[in-house]
Amino acid sequence: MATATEMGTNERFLTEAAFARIFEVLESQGFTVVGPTIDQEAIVYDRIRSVDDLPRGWTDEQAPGQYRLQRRDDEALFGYVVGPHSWKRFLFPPQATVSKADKTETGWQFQAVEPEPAKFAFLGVRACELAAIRVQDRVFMPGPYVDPIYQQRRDNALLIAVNCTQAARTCFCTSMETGPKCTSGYDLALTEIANGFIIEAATAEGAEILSALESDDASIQQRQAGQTARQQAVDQIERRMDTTDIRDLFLSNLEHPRWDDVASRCLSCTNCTMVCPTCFCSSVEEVSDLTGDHVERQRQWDSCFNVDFSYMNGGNVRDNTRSRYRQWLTHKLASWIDQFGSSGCVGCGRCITWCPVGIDLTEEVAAIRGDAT
Amino acid sequence: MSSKPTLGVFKFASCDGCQLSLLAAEDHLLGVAAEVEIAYFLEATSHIQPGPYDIALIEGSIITSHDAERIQQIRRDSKFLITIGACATSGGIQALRNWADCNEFVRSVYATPDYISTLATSTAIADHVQVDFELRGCPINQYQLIEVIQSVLAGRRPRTPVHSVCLDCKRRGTVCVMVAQGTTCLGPVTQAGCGAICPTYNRGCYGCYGPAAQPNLVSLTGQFESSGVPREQVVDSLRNFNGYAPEFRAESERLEASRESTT
Amino acid sequence: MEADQLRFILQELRFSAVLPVEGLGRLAEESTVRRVAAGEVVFRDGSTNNNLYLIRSGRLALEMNVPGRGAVRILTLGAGEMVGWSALLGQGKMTAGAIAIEDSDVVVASADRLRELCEADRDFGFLLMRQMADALSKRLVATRLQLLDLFADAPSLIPTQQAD
Amino acid sequence: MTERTIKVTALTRVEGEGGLYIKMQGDAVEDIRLEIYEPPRLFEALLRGRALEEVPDITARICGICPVAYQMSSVHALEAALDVTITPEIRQLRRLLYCGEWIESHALHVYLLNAPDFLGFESGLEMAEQFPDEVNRGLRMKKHGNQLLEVLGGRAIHPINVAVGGFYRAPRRDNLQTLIADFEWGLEAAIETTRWVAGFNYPDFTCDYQLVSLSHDEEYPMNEGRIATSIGESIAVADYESEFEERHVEHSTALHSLRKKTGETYLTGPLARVSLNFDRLSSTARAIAAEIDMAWPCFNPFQSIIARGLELIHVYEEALDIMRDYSPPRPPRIEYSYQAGESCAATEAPRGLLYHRYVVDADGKVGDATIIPPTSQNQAQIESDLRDWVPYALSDDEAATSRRLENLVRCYDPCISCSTHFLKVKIERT
Amino acid sequence: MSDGYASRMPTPEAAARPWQTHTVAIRDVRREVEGVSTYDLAFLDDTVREAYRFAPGQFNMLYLPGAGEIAISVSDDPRNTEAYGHTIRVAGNVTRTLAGLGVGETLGLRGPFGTSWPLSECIGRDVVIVCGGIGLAPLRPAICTLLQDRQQFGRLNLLYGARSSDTLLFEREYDDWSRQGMDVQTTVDRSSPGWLGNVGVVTLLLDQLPSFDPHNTVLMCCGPEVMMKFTVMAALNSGLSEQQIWVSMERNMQCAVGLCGHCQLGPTFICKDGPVFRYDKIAPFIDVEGL
Repeated sequence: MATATEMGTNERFLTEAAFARIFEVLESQGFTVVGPTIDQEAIVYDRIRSVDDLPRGWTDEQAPGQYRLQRRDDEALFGYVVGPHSWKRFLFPPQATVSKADKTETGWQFQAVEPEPAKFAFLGVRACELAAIRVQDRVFMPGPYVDPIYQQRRDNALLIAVNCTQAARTCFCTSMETGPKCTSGYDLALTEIANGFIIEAATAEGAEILSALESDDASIQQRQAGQTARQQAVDQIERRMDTTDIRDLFLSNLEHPRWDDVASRCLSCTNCTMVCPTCFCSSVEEVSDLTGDHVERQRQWDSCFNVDFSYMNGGNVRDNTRSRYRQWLTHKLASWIDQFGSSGCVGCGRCITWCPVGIDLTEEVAAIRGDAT
Repeated sequence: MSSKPTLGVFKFASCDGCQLSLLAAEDHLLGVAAEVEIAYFLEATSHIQPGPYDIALIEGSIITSHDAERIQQIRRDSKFLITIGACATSGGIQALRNWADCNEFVRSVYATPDYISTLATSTAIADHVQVDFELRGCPINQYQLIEVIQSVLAGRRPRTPVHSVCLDCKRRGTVCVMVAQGTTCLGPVTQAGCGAICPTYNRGCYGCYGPAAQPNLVSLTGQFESSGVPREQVVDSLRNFNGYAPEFRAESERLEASRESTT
Repeated sequence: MEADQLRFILQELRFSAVLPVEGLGRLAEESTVRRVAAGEVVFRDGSTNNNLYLIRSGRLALEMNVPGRGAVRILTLGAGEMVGWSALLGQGKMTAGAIAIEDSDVVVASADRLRELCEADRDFGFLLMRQMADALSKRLVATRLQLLDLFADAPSLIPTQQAD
Repeated sequence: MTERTIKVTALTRVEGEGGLYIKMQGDAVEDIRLEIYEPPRLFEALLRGRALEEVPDITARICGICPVAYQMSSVHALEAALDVTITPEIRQLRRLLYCGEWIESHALHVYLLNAPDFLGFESGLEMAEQFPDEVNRGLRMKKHGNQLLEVLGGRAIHPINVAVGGFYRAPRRDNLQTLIADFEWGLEAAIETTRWVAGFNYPDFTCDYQLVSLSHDEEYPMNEGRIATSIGESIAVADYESEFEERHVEHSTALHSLRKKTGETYLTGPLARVSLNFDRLSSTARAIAAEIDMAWPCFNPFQSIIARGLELIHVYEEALDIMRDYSPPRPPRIEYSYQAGESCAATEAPRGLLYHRYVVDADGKVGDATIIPPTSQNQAQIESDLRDWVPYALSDDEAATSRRLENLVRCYDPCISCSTHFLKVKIERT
Repeated sequence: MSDGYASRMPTPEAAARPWQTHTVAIRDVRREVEGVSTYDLAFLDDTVREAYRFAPGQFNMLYLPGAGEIAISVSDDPRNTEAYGHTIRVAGNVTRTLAGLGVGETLGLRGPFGTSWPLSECIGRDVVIVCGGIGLAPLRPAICTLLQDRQQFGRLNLLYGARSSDTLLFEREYDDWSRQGMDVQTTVDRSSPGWLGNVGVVTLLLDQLPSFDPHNTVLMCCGPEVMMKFTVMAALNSGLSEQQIWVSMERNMQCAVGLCGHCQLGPTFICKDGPVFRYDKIAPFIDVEGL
């Protein structure tokens, strides 16, 4: 659906009141609206039903290993950056039944479980997250085999992007060339300014939603306000990652001493992979009743940081944290390029913020680059 | 006479909670009873059958010399011996005595300490006999228990994950309490199995399932200390229900030793 | 057998093929070809032996004596391979026994004479010893791989299940 | 005169492990002991020096059957020491949590442990073959208790959500609403349970009990109140240790709880609670009590199972009331600051009165702890009742004698795991 | 002809439903050696059976509900279309459960997946097959095909190493293979009394292989990773290039279609880029410990 091509400067202005109607418009079209809301001391993505569910007047302060909600001095609805959740939660659910087996008189009968119909409208997708969705699209959909659950959800999803107007200390989308401005991949894009939003539609579906809302052509001042707000995010980004020849850098430094160094800090707890919007590893578990005659296969998120992730023939291929961290970072930044034609990293900074001990991949990259062999 | 495999449930120093997990598996209880012959399970039945037992579930730790002898007999009587819970697997909360003066402990609780016959340490079953499988948790998870019984019956390896609690938090959508609230949480080094309940209920994990596979305790306790948690509290956080599990124990003793050497 | 004929034979064997023609000629002068029948012992484990053998055809087996198990076959060797290196390196006492497992032709060279040759012509000696080292390193790697027992069963996944 | 000893080496269908030793001289009971194998875990000692926040987690581990009781008594005692007053909403939520434990514990005892005695089975599982509907009903009720514990406490055994000051996180309203339909069914099941157990054959056997339980002006006792006795006293919990005492009795090596001033034994638990608080039972419980037509107070220990039935009705009804009106308490936990202090609290565990006392220091560390569980308080009474019961139980059939003796012990639902104060007894082997 | 050697691509229906498993029944069980048996599996559904084709080297996911799923290479002659042999060593949960099943019982099968042996590349060239232990099983379909179209290929050599003489797989077929024009040499790690064959690792057989043209040879290798590594070293020493060497790799394969991430080795997914690789594609990664 979101085959966004730039539709030029078709910018319109929505008052906040007009924007508030988007929930009924979306719901009337059968969309389940998912967006930012406050829960458990963070801005998470969950089902939302009205503007009242949005984190009005809140922002997030982020640093390696630290995230805190903070009051803003205004009433902005999207005045935060990114939280612990990502949209993969909804496109690639953490748990899903993929097949069922039943023992009958004639033997086992198998049935692949058809994905449940789901039609999501994602509200508040950031530029780095649009990039992450593009990355996962390349993982799950180009074939020959496709992931039916992802594809069903992706095909039916409406993406309402929101341009960042500020950056967290952990952001580095500019290094990964994924943001902060939303340039493609969305149906609608918003920029929050005083009293309302600059909005533009990039697809017919987006235009249809927009037309159901009361909007005006954006004035020059309003456009400038939007431009200024977006520039503020660019200006705030401090963190950098040098991606020059990064594929070869990593694949020729598989024995770099830095891997031992990071392994002494890394907890191998899986948090970075879980919050990463592109990590896609999963495993399948057998769930059976006591008779063993009805068995479901449940796919769930897994992580290359798990000891038994690489289990083979009675042993684990990657049996220490050094090899597991190396696998993750090398895959994310280097071998991903061989596999899917792009980096697996979109510069959202989640893995930095949500690492309990604050390991910062940009520092690790710099260290490896610093005395590369 | 039934040819079903026999099951024995044996209790040592413990709270009863782990064997209660079997009775708490209401939906599966009658199913389990249909698959195995319950040959020894004092809490559930007055029907007592002598060994040998095909499967023995052992709850509790060893804190008396009588128990140290009793477990030997049970081992001889049992084909497949499974420890259930933190007490049996790592000595339990009562293993706190292992770092203390046990006589002083006894005196403080009992007016007539002479009547008390106890060992100075609380030790895991595996310190006394060979254990075929250890099921972690304080208490154990009833679904894992059913899985273990099922897999032993089927002759396969039980699927009980060894990964950290963090993974389960994230699958559930629980926000990290350590990062978002600065709460001390053992989740990153604790084995999953509980369903990541503590962080989901807004508090830090306190390690009911013992150390995860290859835990990096030094890094985590360093993080606790650098965020201002006093060392004494870090040591206490490791010394609870699985305090005597080797990895937790080594780290709490390391912290204590380095405190002594620096002060 | 003519020395020339022997030289041609040596030129075709992998072990000696790379040696210079002149050196080969001298080696040929010190060598004879011998037929060993299947089952015939070339030398015994622990015995003193003063010959280096190059297999021209057929197969030899190396065996070690293990009390209670008898002669255990460690390795079989075919055309082009060398046997009896400890004679050349001066020890004389054999670390394993060699037995023909099929009718074989071997080139036999006196280890003492070969050593003298090497002393007299250090360039030739270097090349011969390099071949020796190469052959021994291959054998060492092969032994290590045997040691790894790569085809053994994977460890049982049920932890220490009691015998039933 | 012939000497005879009766030994039940392993009491079954009780929580924890213990035995029974009786020595007869002719028809006279010379010695009688409830023997406890439970090894001493020394909880009170290992609590010292721990942060007070850990106390509800650690004391829960005293007993896997009634962890909530330990959590409740400990947080109330600690809150008193810290001068923390919880909100009525938190108080309600704690009552609801306790309801979950009562349902779980009573359903377990009634169906799996005690009813098989009356119907002649060795276990609830065996009983299930002839009484599948009843056992499944019991299991389903037990599951309700566990579900409530899971929603409120995170898990059924050793819940993790109980904090000094309240709860770490309050459940959402819809988390509880989804349980209501099940609990409505459960209330009916509890009524059926009571009717069913009321129809059992009970021995004509009464004891001269002094009944002891908490009592509260406005509600059926659970989390707070004064201590009432059947001799008309009303004792403040703070005076517990001056009125009740754990004492060595010469003929026994176990600590017995007795009335301090008179040295009398006393009974705590459902029979005492219902007897002393009949008027505070829910309307349905009272109506069913009237329907089954038995007199309260009741002094027949075998009829404890009926008291449990009535309490099941009560807690189902109360849980439904709380759930229907529930909205999450804000905040779920009251803030406090540390101060040195000492205080105590008692709550009603499913098995009876559970008393805790703590000394805490200005750094929030436990200085001293005293924990007196209900079964420890009942032990002297159990031995005394056994003495009276022996003439009824005695027969030439050794196994039958043992079984009948065990039946009586089981009526108290003794929880030997809670053996903070039981002693290891050297078993006389003659 | 060469066309017929290519890997099978999934049908559009299969591609859209990677988790669809088909019921197969065990038609025959042959004990090969201790702990290793071949299971002939036949589809119950005619439509599925008619559509199913595999190329030598490809694998199927065999599924035993409750126990789990495991990747197993087909060890059968590709011309068979009624039932497909899978040669399995008891090693884990799934294989142990399978070992408890008998003829007539059913299980699940998804597949075929992965790449196949480069048989088209072999046309007009000498072929050396080096394998160890159970590693002969994935090559058996290739051997069948090479012998079936014998005239297409140059000299055929099979060098096979096993732990001991009683663990040599498919031993009853060696004579047939020899008769059909393949030189079969075996060697064992542990000799036993009465064994007159070779003793020593299989790489030594490669060293002793009578003259072959290194420039016109394809080498295919399957066995434990360490064995393959040393085989490749020996082959490179003999003058072969990395582009002439093909190996079949093993990793923890779960989804079999490149979606679950488990079987990565450097930039490759063993399940979809392999299991059969031209050596140069994985050479930089195979030696890195813990990659």
